[in-house]
Amino acid sequence: MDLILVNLIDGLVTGLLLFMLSAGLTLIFSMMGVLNFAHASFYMLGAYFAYQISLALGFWMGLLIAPLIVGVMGAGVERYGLRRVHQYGHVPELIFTFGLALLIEELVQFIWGKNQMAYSVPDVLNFTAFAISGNSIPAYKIFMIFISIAIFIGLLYVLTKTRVGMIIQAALSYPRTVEALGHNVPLIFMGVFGVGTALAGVAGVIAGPVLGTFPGMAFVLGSIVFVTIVIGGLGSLWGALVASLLIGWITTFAKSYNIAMSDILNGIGIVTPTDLEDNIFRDLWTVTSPQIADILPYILMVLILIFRPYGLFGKRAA
Amino acid sequence: MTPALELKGLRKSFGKAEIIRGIDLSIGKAERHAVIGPNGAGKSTLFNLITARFPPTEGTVKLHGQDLTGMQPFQINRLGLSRSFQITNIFPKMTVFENVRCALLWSQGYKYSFWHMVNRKRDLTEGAEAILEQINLTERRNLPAGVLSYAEQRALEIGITIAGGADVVMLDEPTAGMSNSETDYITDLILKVTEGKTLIMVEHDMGVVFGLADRISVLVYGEIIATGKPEDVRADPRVQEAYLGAALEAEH
Amino acid sequence: MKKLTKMGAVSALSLIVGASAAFAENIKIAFIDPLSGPFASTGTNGLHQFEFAVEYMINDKGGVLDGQTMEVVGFDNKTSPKESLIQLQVAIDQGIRYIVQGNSSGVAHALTEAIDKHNRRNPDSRVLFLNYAAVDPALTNENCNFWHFRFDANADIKMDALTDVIAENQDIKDVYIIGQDYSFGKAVSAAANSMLKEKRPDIEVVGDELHPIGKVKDFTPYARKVVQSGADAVITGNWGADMLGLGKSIIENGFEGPIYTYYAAGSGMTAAFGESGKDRIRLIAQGAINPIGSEEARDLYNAFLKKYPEGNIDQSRIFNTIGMLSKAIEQAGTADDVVAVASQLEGMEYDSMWGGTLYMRPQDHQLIQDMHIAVHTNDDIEFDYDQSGFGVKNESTIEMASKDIATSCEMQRPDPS
Amino acid sequence: MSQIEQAKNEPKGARPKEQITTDPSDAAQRMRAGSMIIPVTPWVIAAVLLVLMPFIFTDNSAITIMNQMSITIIFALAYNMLLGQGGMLSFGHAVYAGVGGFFCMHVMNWSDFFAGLPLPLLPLFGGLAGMSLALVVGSFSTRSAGTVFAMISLGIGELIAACSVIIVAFFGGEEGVSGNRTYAQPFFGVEFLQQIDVYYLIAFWLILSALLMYLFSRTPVGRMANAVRDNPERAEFLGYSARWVRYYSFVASGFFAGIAGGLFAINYEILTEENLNTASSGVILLVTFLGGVGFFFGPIIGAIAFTLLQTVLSLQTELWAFYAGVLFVATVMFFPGGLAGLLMMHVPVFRLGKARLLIIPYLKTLLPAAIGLLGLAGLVELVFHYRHAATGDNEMTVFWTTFDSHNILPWVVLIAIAGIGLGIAKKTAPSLLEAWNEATTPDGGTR
Repeated sequence: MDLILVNLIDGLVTGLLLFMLSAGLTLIFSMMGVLNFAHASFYMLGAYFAYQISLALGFWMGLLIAPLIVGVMGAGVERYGLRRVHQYGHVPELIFTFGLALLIEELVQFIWGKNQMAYSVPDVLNFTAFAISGNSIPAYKIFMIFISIAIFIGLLYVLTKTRVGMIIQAALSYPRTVEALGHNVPLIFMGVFGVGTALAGVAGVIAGPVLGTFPGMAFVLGSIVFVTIVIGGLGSLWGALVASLLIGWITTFAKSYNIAMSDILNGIGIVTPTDLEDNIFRDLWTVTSPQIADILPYILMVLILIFRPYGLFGKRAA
Repeated sequence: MTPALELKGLRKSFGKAEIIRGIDLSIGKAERHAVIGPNGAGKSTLFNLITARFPPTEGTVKLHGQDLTGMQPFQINRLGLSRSFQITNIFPKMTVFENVRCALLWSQGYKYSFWHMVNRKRDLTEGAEAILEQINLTERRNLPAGVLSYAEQRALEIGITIAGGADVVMLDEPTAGMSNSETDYITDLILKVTEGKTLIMVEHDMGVVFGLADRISVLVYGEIIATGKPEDVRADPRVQEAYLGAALEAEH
Repeated sequence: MKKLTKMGAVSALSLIVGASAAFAENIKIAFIDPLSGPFASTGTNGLHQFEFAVEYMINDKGGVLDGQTMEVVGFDNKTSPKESLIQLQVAIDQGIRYIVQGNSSGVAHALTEAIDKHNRRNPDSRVLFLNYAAVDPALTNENCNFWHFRFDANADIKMDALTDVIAENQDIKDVYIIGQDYSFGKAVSAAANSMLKEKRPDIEVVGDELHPIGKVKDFTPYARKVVQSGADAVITGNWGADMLGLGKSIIENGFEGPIYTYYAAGSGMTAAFGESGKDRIRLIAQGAINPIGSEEARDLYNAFLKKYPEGNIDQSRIFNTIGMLSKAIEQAGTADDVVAVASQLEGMEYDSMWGGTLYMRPQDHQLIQDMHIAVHTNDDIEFDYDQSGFGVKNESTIEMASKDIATSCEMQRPDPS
Repeated sequence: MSQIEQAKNEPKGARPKEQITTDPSDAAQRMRAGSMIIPVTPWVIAAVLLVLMPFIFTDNSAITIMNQMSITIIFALAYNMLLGQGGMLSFGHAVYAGVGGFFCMHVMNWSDFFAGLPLPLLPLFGGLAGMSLALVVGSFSTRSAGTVFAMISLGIGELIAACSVIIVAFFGGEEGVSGNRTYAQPFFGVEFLQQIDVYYLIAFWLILSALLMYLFSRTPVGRMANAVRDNPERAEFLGYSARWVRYYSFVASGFFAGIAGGLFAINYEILTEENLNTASSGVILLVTFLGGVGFFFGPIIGAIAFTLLQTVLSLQTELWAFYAGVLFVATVMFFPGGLAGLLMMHVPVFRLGKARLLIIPYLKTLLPAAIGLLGLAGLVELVFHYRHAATGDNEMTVFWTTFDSHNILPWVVLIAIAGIGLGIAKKTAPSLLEAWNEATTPDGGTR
């Protein structure tokens, strides 16, 4: 029972982290139609910038400044890169972000080298907040939860209560109309892209110390962010939240409990073959849930796309 | 004799708004039928219902007596119903010739063949050239369709629509946005290429309507308020009131 | 136009490939390991150690065979078996007869098989494969061949040594085994299970699991299970980011016992563990760094640090590889006849500057050497890693570990010609 | 009528500019829609070239690289059947090649059967395996194009790649599956011991598959693939189910990808997880786009360029991936038609017989630009070396010149080269543009 609670907390941390990435991505996608493959790269840049700043000014200044730099870079990418490619259509746009992701990874290696960075949790937060039957919950995780929730509330406020938010919301559903109403849509695009990448930057800043700051960190996270927004429904902020938490919990629980395929198959009445070693399906029989935990989201996504192409909360087909 | 196209109790709602409110209509073989009505009456929606671009909320569409419910657009097309679109809908990146040839492929029986070479098939080449001749685009055959003038694109659209040899042809505002001379040109073209076919068209230009149609239906707010010969419809007081009067005045 | 491009591209190709093939009077060693991509840091560090070993141990001391120098040529295989095979071909074409590789047993399998085929198909340009780090036992068992020599201890030998140490520690009652889901992770798990059962039947394996390799973002759930299981010790064969993530997570979430690892040092990992891993992380490795094996090794390490102040010698076997190769070449009197050199390597005994004597077992080409269990600490560290003040300190040594471990290798030797 | 008259008077060849430069799907009009013959000359030239190549480059490593190129070409052409011809963006196409290759490896290891099979037939099994997988996956993934298709392909790609370490029986885990091609039945006495034998086998399959893929694009279903790509709705109202048209393209593409996988199996005699993973799928997307999706031969150029970058440039610099990334992003931004698009821009110029006009301006602008870019690359190398090389290891070699990276001179020289080169290029660019406009305008038009 206690373990379930612990897993719920762990899954929440993972899910909220994912949400900070997917929120920006889903906004960008639904406004501009761009599946930004470089989104996780901005997450990585956030971590590296924060590391560099934390060397000089400490962790908190990193948390403050790094996302801003990332956001400005994101806006720059939109203004000088994407906008140019936009005229050629969506596929070149997507391929542009794909190339950008490669380039950013190379750039990071060029500047910081290929090793892990010693970017670590600030001392103030480096203690155990509380323990549930021997499982300690680090204070830093609680801090991550608070930051993510604060960002979610802030985002929700901006989107629903402010004028800018109204325009963005309208542009989500009716991009052409908004333009016709005389709003500077390119500027909104640039802003949304900047804010979206800045959010990814925040995620990088706070995830860097626990998940590691290394050149492969974007690749590890890369496609799972897409999976999240597709499952949640493209363009839906709530969908992104629900899907993020869902993925966070599914993967956490799948890793925490050793459910073997043979148990499931036996459960539905299929008997384990006696000569398992020679059986051609032996690998299937011995699969356990932790082995496949991280590919479960992909299975979920494919199923959702087949049976509900607009995702859990989406209004438009993907 | 079974009518070429028969609509029974056709309804369509988008959310709460009912756009088509129960239409019964029967169009005979080789008849030229025009659907007219004010803007927002649901003319294009009606077209889209017939060709299964949208599924109807209620009611049936029958083509030569065959119920089309649940069919996909391509299946309906194979039964011999072909349509054009209000907004030009061609393959802009292909050549004019290829546009027409693509339209010929299914009806010539090539289906999903991957063992025939299209440019080695005399029937395809000659068929496409004959159509190009009919729509006066032979000169432009090797240009990408997207660079044609608007009138040429409309002509090409009609060419694509009739190329497959469908016996029921539906044209959605074929002369929309054209100058007078272009309108005349397209009208002649329609007359020429729909010879002996059932034609159903939505049109705003009353000159075109009265020049082409054997019968006219007047659609107002999702209902047909009158159907009949042009002169009968013109005389119908309800039509006069709802629509025609104003339109006819504007003509002069 | 197509033709022109093709011509241009290919003439460029021949120019570049050909340019480097022109001169070949010194003895060249092809280093085929990742120099770009996610595992580049390990590869680059290895290349530096090889280059330094050749300069310091051979060329600065007058070379081998009447003054021939040695040269290490780096080939980037991007950790890809396919690229490795292409680079192997390029290396062979450049007249290189000695291939060294270590990262990823998958690549090693591809290389050893390709080299075996190449040597049989092209007796005129045979090459030797000096494997300095790929530890899959199969390479010196069922997949062994005459051209492959392993200078690292294989996974079973390491586990043998590791379980010897665990067996002596009566505080350990419950052990948790966790590893990456692939051949090496599985081999570690299988060896740990069988050897613990044999040496300490009372030890219970309270957890034994595999996780996807290189895909796990957050190790917390795994760490929870380790803590929950009440294990006294953890054994893992993880490497790279998976090692760091797992180790940090296990410690962070409240595990107090020792973590026995294969690859938890160097390449930024020691610095990243820092204080948190102190006295917790243990490493099974050959070659003693703290305290260092000999004065000679101390001089070498200091010279290395002078050249690469940010570098680590975390693979001292690289120096053994070069030392043994040059000795074999001297004894064979030729560097061109690789069969002669290989015959000298077989059964060679060599005194390593890192301590102990090395013995290249002729029946499977597995090097038998002392194994050390070292602990991650900052006390009594003369040579730290990653300039972090932390390093690995020897706790126990198993001499000539697994000298008699069984092998299924049936060595096919080429006919003497 | 007036517009039509007017249009008729327009000179030929004066197509809007973006048609030439930026339209990636320009293929249709290049294909010479109306002509009754399939041009034979390029195929003959290509075949002759392929036969002669090994006599020019006799090195085994050159042959290995050419083998790799040929395999990539087939794979990229197969990929372009989806992306270029059918408008379907796949992020997981490597699995079809991979599964084809793995299947071939198993055939190779099935010694009784393999001993009776001539090796040149083996790729066919790969093709069938790739096709079978495509038959299954395509049945649900081709329902729509666009994002849904792309995301399903990504998901399936990840799933199968993940399976490769789980389902060891078929994929052999992380060490993969290996075999020996020489156990096949000798083919007219050839046992395929040497790379050169394999080269001709691959070259044969290259010509055959490229030809078949080209011919596929000329068939009714191939033409309709273009139509569905451009306007799926219109295609449906012409009697074609967009889904089925996509499905056919998808399955055909899976077949040829499987052939590429089979050739990979023959060439390398090993298949591993890397043949399936998303990185390989990403690479083939890059290759195809770099070459140009709008032209049948685009992927061929892309495959050649990328293989050279990957295997030859990476021998010269560890920053090769950085340069590849820059090249790629620059291509997407400035030449979305890819390298092929860049070449084909010149067709109208040649047709007008004005290519001469461009030679001098090209020399004046592109030469300094190239020198400037090389200077820039040298600077990048210098910075990298300065930052990452070991202390004391100050010597470095750029462009066959060795110098001290901590000395000021090389910095000055390289900055000067880059600055002057790019400066001249910038200065002469307007005159190049002028010449270009002149060369693309037919004589009648200006006077």
